[in-house]
Amino acid sequence: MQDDLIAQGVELMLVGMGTVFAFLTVLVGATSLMSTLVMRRAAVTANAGGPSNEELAAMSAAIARHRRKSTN
Amino acid sequence: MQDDLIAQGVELMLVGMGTVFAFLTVLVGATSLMSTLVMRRAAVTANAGGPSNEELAAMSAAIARHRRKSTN
Amino acid sequence: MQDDLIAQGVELMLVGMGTVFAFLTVLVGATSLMSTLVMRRAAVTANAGGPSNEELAAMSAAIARHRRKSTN
Amino acid sequence: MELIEQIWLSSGLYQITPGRLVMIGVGLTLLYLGIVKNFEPLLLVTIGFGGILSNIPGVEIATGDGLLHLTYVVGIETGAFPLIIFMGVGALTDFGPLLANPRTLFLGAAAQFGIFATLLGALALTALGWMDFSLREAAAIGIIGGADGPTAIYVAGQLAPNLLGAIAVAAYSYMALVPLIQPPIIKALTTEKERAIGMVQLREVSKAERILFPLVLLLLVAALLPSAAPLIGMLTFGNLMRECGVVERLSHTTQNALINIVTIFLGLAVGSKLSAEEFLVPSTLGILVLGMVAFAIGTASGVLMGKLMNRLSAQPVNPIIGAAGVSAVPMAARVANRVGLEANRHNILLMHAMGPNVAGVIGSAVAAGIMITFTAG
Amino acid sequence: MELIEQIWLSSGLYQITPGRLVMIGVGLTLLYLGIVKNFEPLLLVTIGFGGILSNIPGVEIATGDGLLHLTYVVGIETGAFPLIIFMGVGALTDFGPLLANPRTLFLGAAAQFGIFATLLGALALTALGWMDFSLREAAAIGIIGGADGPTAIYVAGQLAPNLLGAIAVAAYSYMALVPLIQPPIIKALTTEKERAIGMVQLREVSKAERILFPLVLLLLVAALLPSAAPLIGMLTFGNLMRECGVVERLSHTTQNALINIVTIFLGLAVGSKLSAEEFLVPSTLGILVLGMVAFAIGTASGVLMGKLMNRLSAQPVNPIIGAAGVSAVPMAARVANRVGLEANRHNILLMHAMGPNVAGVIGSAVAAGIMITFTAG
Amino acid sequence: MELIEQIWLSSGLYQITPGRLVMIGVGLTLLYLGIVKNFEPLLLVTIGFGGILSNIPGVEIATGDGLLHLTYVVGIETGAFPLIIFMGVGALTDFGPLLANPRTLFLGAAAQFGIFATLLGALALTALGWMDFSLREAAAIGIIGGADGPTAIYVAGQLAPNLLGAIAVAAYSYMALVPLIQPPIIKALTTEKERAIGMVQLREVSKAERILFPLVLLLLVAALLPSAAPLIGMLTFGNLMRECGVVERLSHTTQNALINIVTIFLGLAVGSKLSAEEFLVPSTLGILVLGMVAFAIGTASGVLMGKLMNRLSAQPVNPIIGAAGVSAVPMAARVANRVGLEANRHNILLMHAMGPNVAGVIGSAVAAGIMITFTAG
Ligand code: NA
Ligand code: NA
Ligand code: NA
Repeated sequence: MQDDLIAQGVELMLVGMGTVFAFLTVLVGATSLMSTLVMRRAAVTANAGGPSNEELAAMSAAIARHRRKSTN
Repeated sequence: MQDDLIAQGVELMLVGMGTVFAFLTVLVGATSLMSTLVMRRAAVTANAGGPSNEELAAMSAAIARHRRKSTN
Repeated sequence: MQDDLIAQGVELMLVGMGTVFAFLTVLVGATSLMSTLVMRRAAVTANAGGPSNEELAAMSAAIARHRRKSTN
Repeated sequence: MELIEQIWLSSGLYQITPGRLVMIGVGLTLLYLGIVKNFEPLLLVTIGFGGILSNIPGVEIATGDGLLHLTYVVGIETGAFPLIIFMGVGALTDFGPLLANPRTLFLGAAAQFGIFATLLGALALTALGWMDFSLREAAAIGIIGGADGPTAIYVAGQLAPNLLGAIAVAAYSYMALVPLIQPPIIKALTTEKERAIGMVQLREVSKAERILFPLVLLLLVAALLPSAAPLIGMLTFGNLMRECGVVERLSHTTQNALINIVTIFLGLAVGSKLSAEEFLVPSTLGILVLGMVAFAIGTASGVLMGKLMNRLSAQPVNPIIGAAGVSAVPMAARVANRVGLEANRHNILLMHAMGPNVAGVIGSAVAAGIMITFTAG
Repeated sequence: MELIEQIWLSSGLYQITPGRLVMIGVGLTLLYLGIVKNFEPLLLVTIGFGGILSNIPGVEIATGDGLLHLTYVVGIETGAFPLIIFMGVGALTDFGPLLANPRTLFLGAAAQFGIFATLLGALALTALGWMDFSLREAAAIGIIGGADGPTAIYVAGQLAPNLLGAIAVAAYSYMALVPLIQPPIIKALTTEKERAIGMVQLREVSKAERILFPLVLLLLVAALLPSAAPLIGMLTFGNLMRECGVVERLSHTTQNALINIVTIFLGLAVGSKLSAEEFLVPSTLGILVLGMVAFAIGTASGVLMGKLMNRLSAQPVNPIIGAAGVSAVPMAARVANRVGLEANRHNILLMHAMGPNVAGVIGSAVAAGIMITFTAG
Repeated sequence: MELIEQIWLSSGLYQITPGRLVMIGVGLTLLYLGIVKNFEPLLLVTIGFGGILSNIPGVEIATGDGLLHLTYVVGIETGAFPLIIFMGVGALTDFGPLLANPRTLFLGAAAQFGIFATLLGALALTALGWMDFSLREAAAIGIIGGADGPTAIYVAGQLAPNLLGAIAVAAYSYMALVPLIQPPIIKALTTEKERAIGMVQLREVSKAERILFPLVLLLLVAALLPSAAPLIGMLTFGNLMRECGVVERLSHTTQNALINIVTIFLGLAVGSKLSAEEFLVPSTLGILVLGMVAFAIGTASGVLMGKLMNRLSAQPVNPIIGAAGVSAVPMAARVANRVGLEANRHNILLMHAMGPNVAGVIGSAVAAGIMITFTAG
């Protein structure tokens, strides 16, 4: 029974670390992809001239931050 | 039964809007009356010289507001 | 029964006030002792030169207070 | 190895349903509207995120012992959160413009017609067999026309908890869309000349009037319509703390830490009602349509009341400010101001529109009380 | 139409009772005292408003599922609110003056005589058949003499919840009336010459002493009087957060957002005990009378203790500061300072009076522990 | 007189047990470490004080209707407090460095090896018959290696409430001891030359990336590991509020009033598990030992992963920053920076270490999800 417990532990360790790495690998990929898309988009819109979503977001952020100073 | 439901709705609409108007009409009256009394009182006490309740309130308000700046 | 109630009250009053005084007397003693020890220790460490615990505490306090201004 | 299978079986990819996928999309859309379009961000961001969390498969978040479900039970079923928010609204509201010109309360009254018309509409859809709303549900849907989030959530929690998610989403979405919904309606119902009407400067309002008003309002509600007392009571309590000037530290906390904390959890708790099972039902579509109708009718009746008041009263009344009677504070007042400037670039209606705007808050709370009196019994 | 009748039947005008009318008047009076007279506004405004809400007929606010009743159950029956407030009091209290002159603790002890004398008084009224107070109720009433709101509410919640409303109102009202109650008593018991006594400058108190004191106090309570540990424990925890200097962000929040939020809901919850049914009973009258007596006796015994200490100790003690031993922080200390200035316009007693003042807080918490030990068992 | 006997019988001196005395000493030690040594003061001060209160004999504080026990039931058993703290952590965390160099996530992954090694260790001790930990208990103990307080408390509350006190104390104590534990391990596993490696300046991260990252993370967790969704969900919600820029008032309150209030009560509630009965058991010793091992292994595997990445990747990677992968934000990153400066006084690693540091928070939350999936089922 106790060996069984150890066995369980070993299996859990292997699968667990495997899952952690698998998940974070996928996260690295997804994050890099997201960043690439954002930067490409930013470049495009920059040429296009019109303010990009991220610029809009940045602006509203600035505004909101300014507001907060007064409200909070 | 469904016509009955509609009938209920119509009745509820009429009585409801009636009540809303009735209530807010009373509120308009009460508010105006309150304002009139306050302004008359203010005038009186102003002549009487002594600080009126509302002035007292205003003062304590100012004080409190000043305090808050330090405490909060 | 009612006299009994009064008797209870009188006893509770005497024991109660006695306990309050007893407790606060012990507190006076303990507080004075604590202060004496602290001040003696402070004197010692002051001569010894090295920063005493209370100085450390005071410093970290000062630092923390400074920090707070920025964080809160 | 069966552990790996266990991971797969417990994964979202394995357990996801089309409905949950759609609702996660809805949640992301609310986040987009809040963050990028800056529509009612305080609520759309929290509700949207809560909506996403509620549709993650295979984990208890919006159900059972999940945090969002507990928050819902503690804060919404009890009515505590909307009432506390209403206290905060009271602490943030300046009734000065209303006190300077109490007749604007009539505009706040007229705009509530949207509520009752929508109630009737909901019953009509039921009579037609397209929907199946009970009287209580129809009443809760109608309150969307009140354009007041906490009031809508409070009433829905009392009369139709099953519809709360859709009603809250509709209420906040349309409040966010006020700048798009109202101008065409205003312009359709008024002439260029009417919209250019200038209004006389509002008088100064004394400290004493500001302190006494919440008490007058509370006592009238107590005397005439007790079922509105929980909402109006908290609103006036917050406003009294604001105006009395001797409890500034309480007023400051109510306007900041307290209302912010409750807003976060209110949003998440409302989001917990956006689970696919509860939200993706025909009635939601009906609610969204009816809510839009409610806003339109409320705006229209406010404007028409403005035209009437302009006829009857000695002093000129610009009918545009009637549209602010739906509340949606302060958005509707800003919209009225902007439409006014288009017609007459020297005409600042903002403070004049704030009167009906806050009157609308009182009006819909009163209407809520009436609904509860008539249907909860 | 029977809907209109339904409105009338559910209206306050129809359902109002004389008792509720009286209590709404009481609530308005508390608001007047708080707002216009500026008496303990943080509590009188919240309690007063809660009292009005609790007496609105025909709606559940202070009963059933009403917000105020839920708040009472969650915050007062559990003892959580008074304990959290006490933590905030600890975070706001500077024990420096007490540490500089620990003997002032005796003044804080003497002033608690008011508590036990009042307990006896309550029992006497019962023996006379004028009132009918149990031992627990008498103990809870006595604590009014502690002149400490949270302590009174905590003890009442533990020993006599049915009297909590009257006890809380009495405690805060008399704390507010300290400037009127104390000076005549002080002057009656002291000579002009005694009141003019100057006191030696207090010594500097080191950071380490400030940090160690709450721990010394807590450990003594743990060793000698555990039943006072909940109150003293939270008080010392708050004070340690204040003094230790390494958790400033927690201390700051405890002194502001947290204590403010709890104060709002504590006030409303206490107000929920001002319903006519519970408040308009003969015992309330007895409690108000006994509370006044408690304050007077407490003040007197504090002053007499001051005279005694002045006799016995090498350094002069101005007996006025004994009156501050009832706590009622910081009002009583300010009153002592003013009375002192009248006798000697160069005599600043404020810091000397702060010692007994905060000692009074400890004293009444200790007395509360004793009461619970002897009566709750 | 039997009243005096009653006082004696109810006193702490009479009722104290050796165990409680020891635990009061432990509480005082935690206060000393927090206040004088400035180790994790926010938690050690609150937990330490709570621990003292919980061991005062003869009064209900950490049991029955006592405030600390109620707080534990409401805040920890429900998981609410650790989740709210995690939301606050999200609102306080800048994921910029991680976004600038996502590969640092691998360091955060490697450092979690400490968790699983400790799990195995706990089972080994059981197999050896020295301890008796169930699989769930072993999993909860392992999470100490995550070096993340709220995660450890959340998992312990879910899988092994009986061990929560020891686990929380171990987690925060070792996080506090990071400056002592990590440097020797780092130096043992790296050459002077490796520690001197300079790293290329991190790129600017755009607002849009900051806003999208929490959503990407949440959706991945939803798709792959829903059991981690409560923790990651609250973390990403807090971070989205921080970065989206349109709900600053909510973000500000989350970073201050809200997280401070919850920290106070979380600390007291955790302290309530330090009662002698629950804490002074053999398993506590095992937990303390295993926790230390977990930290050491986590640090080592992070550093080794750093060495590997340095080999494999084009750009140089200073292995020191791998040690920050255990999280213990921001202490571990500061330690890495200091060790780096010792080797090369021009080498500022702080921002480079922040990447793995926050990656470690995600990593341990993911590991927590895995533990719950495998053992809670
Ligand atoms: Na409205
Ligand atoms: Na006292
Ligand atoms: Na970690």
